[in-house]
Amino acid sequence: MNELVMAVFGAMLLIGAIGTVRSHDPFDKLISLGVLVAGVMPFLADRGYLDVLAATALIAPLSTIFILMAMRREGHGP
Amino acid sequence: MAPEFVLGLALLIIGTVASAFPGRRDYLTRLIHLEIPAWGLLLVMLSYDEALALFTFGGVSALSTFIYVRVMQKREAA
Amino acid sequence: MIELLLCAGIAGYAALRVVLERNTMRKLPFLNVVSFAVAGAIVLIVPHPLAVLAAAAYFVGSTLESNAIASTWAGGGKKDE
Amino acid sequence: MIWQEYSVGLLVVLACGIVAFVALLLEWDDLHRLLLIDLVEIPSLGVIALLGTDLAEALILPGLVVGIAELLALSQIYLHKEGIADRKVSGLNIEVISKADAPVIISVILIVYGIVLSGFTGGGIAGLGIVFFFMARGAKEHFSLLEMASGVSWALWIAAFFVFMVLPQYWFLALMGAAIGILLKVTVKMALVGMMWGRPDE
Repeated sequence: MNELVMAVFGAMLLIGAIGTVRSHDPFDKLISLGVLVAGVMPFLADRGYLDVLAATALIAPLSTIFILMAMRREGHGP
Repeated sequence: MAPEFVLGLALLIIGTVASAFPGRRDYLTRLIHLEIPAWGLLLVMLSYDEALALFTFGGVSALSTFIYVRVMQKREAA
Repeated sequence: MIELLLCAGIAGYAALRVVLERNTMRKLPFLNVVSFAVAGAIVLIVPHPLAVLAAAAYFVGSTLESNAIASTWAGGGKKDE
Repeated sequence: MIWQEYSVGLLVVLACGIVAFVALLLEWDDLHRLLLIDLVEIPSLGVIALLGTDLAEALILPGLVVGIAELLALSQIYLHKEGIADRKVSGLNIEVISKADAPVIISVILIVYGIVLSGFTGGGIAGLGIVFFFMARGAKEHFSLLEMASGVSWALWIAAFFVFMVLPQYWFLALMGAAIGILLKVTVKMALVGMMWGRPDE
């Protein structure tokens, strides 16, 4: 993979991590965590582990949904 | 050093500090912050080509999130 | 190579917007843009038929995740109380 | 060169472990301590992962299994100590999950993919698919049936090892038997975890 592309995805990963730590609302944290996960995927693809990528990409949302179950009591909307 | 290795170590540091001393001392905040070092360890394993360990770690970390959420829900249930 | 750079640029820009945006609901479209761009980049990085399958799996997963977040945020789980 | 990378990584991982242990010392709430135990586990696995050979992989897999077993036991002890073990937990009520077809599709993909992979990891993947399906839909439990399937698969696994030892010329048959046995076993165990949860209307 190109150095520049790799740098962009690495920066995206760090942006996601810092955004997760800095934000206060749990929903904002989960959305930033999604950016972090998106930044990890190209590195998995770069090493050629496509099967691992498919499994990880399906397991990561499961983890997020589990966390969502713990916080559905404080509903924000109407 | 491989870029995955450096990024993984950075994520480990950010995530460990954020999870050990979170801004709001809250179960949910800590649980979400725990995901960050997990992805960091995943990247470190990726840089050493430990595919099977990486794979199992993903599954196990989703399962442990599930167990924590279950305990938290039982604690909060009236 | 130019299309890979384009995908990476879009993904990086959208990631910045996600983190800088204040409103929770306005973050979600940008998260979708990130996952579009990353799914494209996965296919462009690995020229292999299985890469399409992996990108599809990632795409399904991330769409489900953002849908679940939006549904919970709107109070979808409150009907049992 | 490799030594430099190894020492830098070891320094970072040990520092992370120390930070986690300090936080564990300063904490007094029990559930927070349980969460911090998981945090301590990650840098400790990192120490092993830095070895970077097949040995590391062979050491991480049992470490993960022991870690999840320990977590299950500690959470049960915590629930009994607080006296909240038999409180009712409501199931998954997110509309996207419980009404739409997405969970079924994801479960099917995971199960088919797990069967294709076979072995321990395949069982884990297929089991996660079944956990997700039961959680999303809710299910009546047939614990005795599942336990029987688990026992049969375990017997298959052991029989395959005996074939390895006694009749080595049938190694391919034994390999397939062992792979299918462990696949069924892990899948069944994880499906039981999903059933513990998926009872929304109780």
